[in-house]
Amino acid sequence: MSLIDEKDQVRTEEMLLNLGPQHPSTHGVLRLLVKINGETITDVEPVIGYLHRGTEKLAEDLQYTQIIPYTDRLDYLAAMLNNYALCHTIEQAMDLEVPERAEYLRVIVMEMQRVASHLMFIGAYLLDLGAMSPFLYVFADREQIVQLFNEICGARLTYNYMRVGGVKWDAPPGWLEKVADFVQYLKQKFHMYDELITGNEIFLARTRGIGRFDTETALAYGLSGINLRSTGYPWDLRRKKPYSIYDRFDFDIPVGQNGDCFDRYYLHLLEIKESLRIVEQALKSIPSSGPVLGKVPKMIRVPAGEYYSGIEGARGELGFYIVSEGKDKPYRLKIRKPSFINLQLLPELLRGQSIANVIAILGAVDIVLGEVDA
Amino acid sequence: MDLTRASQLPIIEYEGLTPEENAELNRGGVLLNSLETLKGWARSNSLWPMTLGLACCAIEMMGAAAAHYDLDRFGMIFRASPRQSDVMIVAGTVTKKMAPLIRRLYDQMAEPKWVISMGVCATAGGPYVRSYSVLKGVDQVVPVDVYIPGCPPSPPALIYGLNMLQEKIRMEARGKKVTRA
Amino acid sequence: MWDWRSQPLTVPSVIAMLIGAVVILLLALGVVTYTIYVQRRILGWMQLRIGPNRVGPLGLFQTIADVLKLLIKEDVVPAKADRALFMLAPIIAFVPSFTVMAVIPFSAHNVFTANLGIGVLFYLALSAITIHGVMLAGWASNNKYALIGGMRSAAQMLSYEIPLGLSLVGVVLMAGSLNLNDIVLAQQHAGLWNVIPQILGFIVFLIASTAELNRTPFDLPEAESELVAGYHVEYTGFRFAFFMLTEYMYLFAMAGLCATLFLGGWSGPLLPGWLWFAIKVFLYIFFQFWLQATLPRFRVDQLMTFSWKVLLPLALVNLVLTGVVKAIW
Amino acid sequence: MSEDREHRTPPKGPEGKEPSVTAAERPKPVSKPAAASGAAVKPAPPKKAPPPPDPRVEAAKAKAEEIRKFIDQQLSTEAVVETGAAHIHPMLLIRKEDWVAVVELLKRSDAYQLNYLECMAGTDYPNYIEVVVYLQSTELGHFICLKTRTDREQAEIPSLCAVHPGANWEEREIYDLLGVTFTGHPDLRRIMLDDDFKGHPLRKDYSAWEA
Repeated sequence: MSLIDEKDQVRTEEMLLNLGPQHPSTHGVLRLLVKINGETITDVEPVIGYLHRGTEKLAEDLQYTQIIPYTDRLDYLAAMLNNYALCHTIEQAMDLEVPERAEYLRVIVMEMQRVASHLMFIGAYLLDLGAMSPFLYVFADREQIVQLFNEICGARLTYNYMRVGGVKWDAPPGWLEKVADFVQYLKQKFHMYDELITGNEIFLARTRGIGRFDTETALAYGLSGINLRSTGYPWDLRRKKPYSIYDRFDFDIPVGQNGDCFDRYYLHLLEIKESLRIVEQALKSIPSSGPVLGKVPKMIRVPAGEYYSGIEGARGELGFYIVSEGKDKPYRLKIRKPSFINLQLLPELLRGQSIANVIAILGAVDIVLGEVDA
Repeated sequence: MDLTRASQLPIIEYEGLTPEENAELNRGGVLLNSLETLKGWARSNSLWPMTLGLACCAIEMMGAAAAHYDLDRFGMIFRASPRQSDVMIVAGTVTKKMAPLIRRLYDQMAEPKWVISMGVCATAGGPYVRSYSVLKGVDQVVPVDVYIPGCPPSPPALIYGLNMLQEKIRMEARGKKVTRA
Repeated sequence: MWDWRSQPLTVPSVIAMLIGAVVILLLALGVVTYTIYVQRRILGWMQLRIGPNRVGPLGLFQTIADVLKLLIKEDVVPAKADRALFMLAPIIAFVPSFTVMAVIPFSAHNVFTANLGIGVLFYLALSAITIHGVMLAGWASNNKYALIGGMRSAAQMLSYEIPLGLSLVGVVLMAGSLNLNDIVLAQQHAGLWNVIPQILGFIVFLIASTAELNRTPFDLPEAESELVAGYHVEYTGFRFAFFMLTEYMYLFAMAGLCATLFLGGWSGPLLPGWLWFAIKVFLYIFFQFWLQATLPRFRVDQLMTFSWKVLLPLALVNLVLTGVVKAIW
Repeated sequence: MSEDREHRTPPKGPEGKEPSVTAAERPKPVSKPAAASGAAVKPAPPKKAPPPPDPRVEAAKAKAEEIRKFIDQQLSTEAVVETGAAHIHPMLLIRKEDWVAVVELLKRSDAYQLNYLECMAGTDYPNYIEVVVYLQSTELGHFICLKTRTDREQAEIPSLCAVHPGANWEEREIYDLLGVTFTGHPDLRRIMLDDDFKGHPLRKDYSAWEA
């Protein structure tokens, strides 16, 4: 619109637009106070905390195993990864060994979870941009993953599947074959997504070159995950600080070139492919039987001290910082929340953009409010 | 027309009327009754929920609306504007910071309006009941018609809850006070 | 050809006129009702869903329930809204949408409409009035989303009105008349629907009409993910239903216009005229739903650029070509 | 809880001047018990072994000492109060006054390039509030833990925002939940809770029922 190009000539009044907390495209209860001049944004202030549930405080009163269900509800799109992040930190602290089969099961469910989470991102992002069908398509596919998880742990969204030292349940008979079938199915579907969405001119016009930032900015703001990788910086903890058994698998770290919204979308798609590759390899080499829970003391007591370890979550580096006094409850538990940190860059990205770009940029940052607010 | 259980109710009692008056109405009130049935039918079959996804439950709410479960079968389409929606599905943890806004959204909705509390968080605080920042039940700020337990309730549970609400609407349209549908 | 103007203005003919108008009104309402139903079913089919199927057989009463519910819902006028304008706006938007039906020839014989000499102009002029209703709604709501939605709507409709009008001029040149009936007859006479000689104009018309109707990918005024519900964000109950009806009424009218101008209207072999007309209208409507299920949304500045830099030159080229061809013939 | 806390937090003066004497003889609670009770040696496969000091912890301590020397050279000998290991990562306790300077030095120095702030956390101990940052060098792979302490009553720590913009919201969160004022922070307001919320919930003496 002419207002954008000639804002110096057209005298307009600044307007304060309140986006959210209940707004269809804020992915939850995020509130954005947007100052607009015509259709140009002059300032943005994200207001968060509408879903602050005090998980960190609650955790101080809970035994370690009891905290695991609460991690499900942080990033509720990637509950398995959250489960793992906490168990991983505790295992590191206690120097526990995890049985082989459990590690493989963990990797399988984690990568499937990553696929589900990324699928959800793609659907929600396209919905933000006004395309309705992709959302329903990905939900149909995601539903299959959810059903598989339902079979292995009895829950659709909040799995509570991991335990310190292993996993709670072994895979039911035939489950691994079902996963293999699903991987094959999604591999074919993958091309459909790629062609339908990536080749769409309107989609390209709306995301190419929008919301760009470079590696320095990303590192300074502590961004992680796809937001960092979209700038061309191959920072993936699965490679950089290998945990679990990721060093056994062959997979690539796709990186972007421009650091724009399109790159961030496309990396989600590519990472789905890589995750499927990992699942495939894991399915090939998983031991056919064996314990799924290591030798873990009945009461889990983390030795006194402080521990931090992070994993590559679906949205970036998800870390847990635990201060222990050697008791069965943590003295302090702090979550390094990737969405929370990634969201900080948003005001910088939005300033000077037109209001129609808000949604495209916000959507591509890929936040989950449960995690932002914790 | 879809005349389910509500239309097969043997006796209809209008609130605030004597039994004689009720009997008289039942004898003579053919037109009135069918109008009210129609009203209940229209309202219950066109429940437009508001997109009020607060937390985890929102994902299952979307799941219920998405391809696999498809709430559109029941004529439910999500509206983003509270003015145009009939039922508010409070899906997720209600924090003290969010509660006034939920109340405001509720006030913005046009009558008749209903509220569904989806999940234990919205119902009673759920796992966060001991938290300093979580409201212990959304019914402290808005009147709730249907509570759906679960953490989170699966889409079938949500659909069941919505069907319960439909039934409640049909019954209430015929003057029957429903406390437990 | 039967014509109102050829009849003397007597009591029976006036009654016949009124009956005709009411019939058209009911027909249009019925079509709109089931357009919404068909939209939901088609979208459902395209999105691996089912769509409404519980209310009545196959969900056929779904829209009726929706409309009925909206009619008996509370009518909220926000306290800070401009009350008079707020209540006036849906009417301003709604009335022209019915009025334009007057000039669409549904059939050669059985369904009568005004045989207006300036049919095309009448349509364009009246449909432009709706913009005022939309803008007023946005303004009177005293809501920022509504205001932005209304302004976007006005800007968009104004920009696309021009390529739309220009794309029609080619057809008018071909037929040598602004009368929609004459245009159909001309196509019948030529034995060739305008879509072939006017293919460029047809493409411009398709795109511009999609934008005029505020449908995907041009559904910016009511972009849910940006503006919640656009200009009618504050409207409840039947006032909101008016806007919905307006929208679908224009969809029907535009489909009729498209069928008349480019697809030969009611003309066609074998089948009766009204059925041909219905098929063509449905094709256009289906095309719109197909777009809706397929495409994401344009950005507002891209939308304007597209209109002024692509569609307008194309429409002009089409106009010049038509003129040249016409002159040589 | 309290008696357990006693043994690892020696009585100490008010904030700011945590004398290095006490701090030095007080081993970082982390490392020792971790090695002792965890009962594990570095190489993962053989699990049950007598508990010699974990080589990873030893390496971390050596590294911390090395960084301390570097800081001593570049800045001042008083900046680092104490070194040790946070589990298997080098840990340095920094004097509050030198907090920003040290972080900045480590970010700019060619030898360490700790350019990535990975995690920032505040913890409420009985006698002080501790703020921890985990810094990562994305190029060189160093990963260290820096911490500083402040008094509970007048909790005040210089802000890291100027060095690491990503610390902005983390500091706001710590301010909100722990009540630590970050001096020099551009926009220090509550972030999670309402502006009229009373108290700081992550403090150990906070009770949801009183407020």
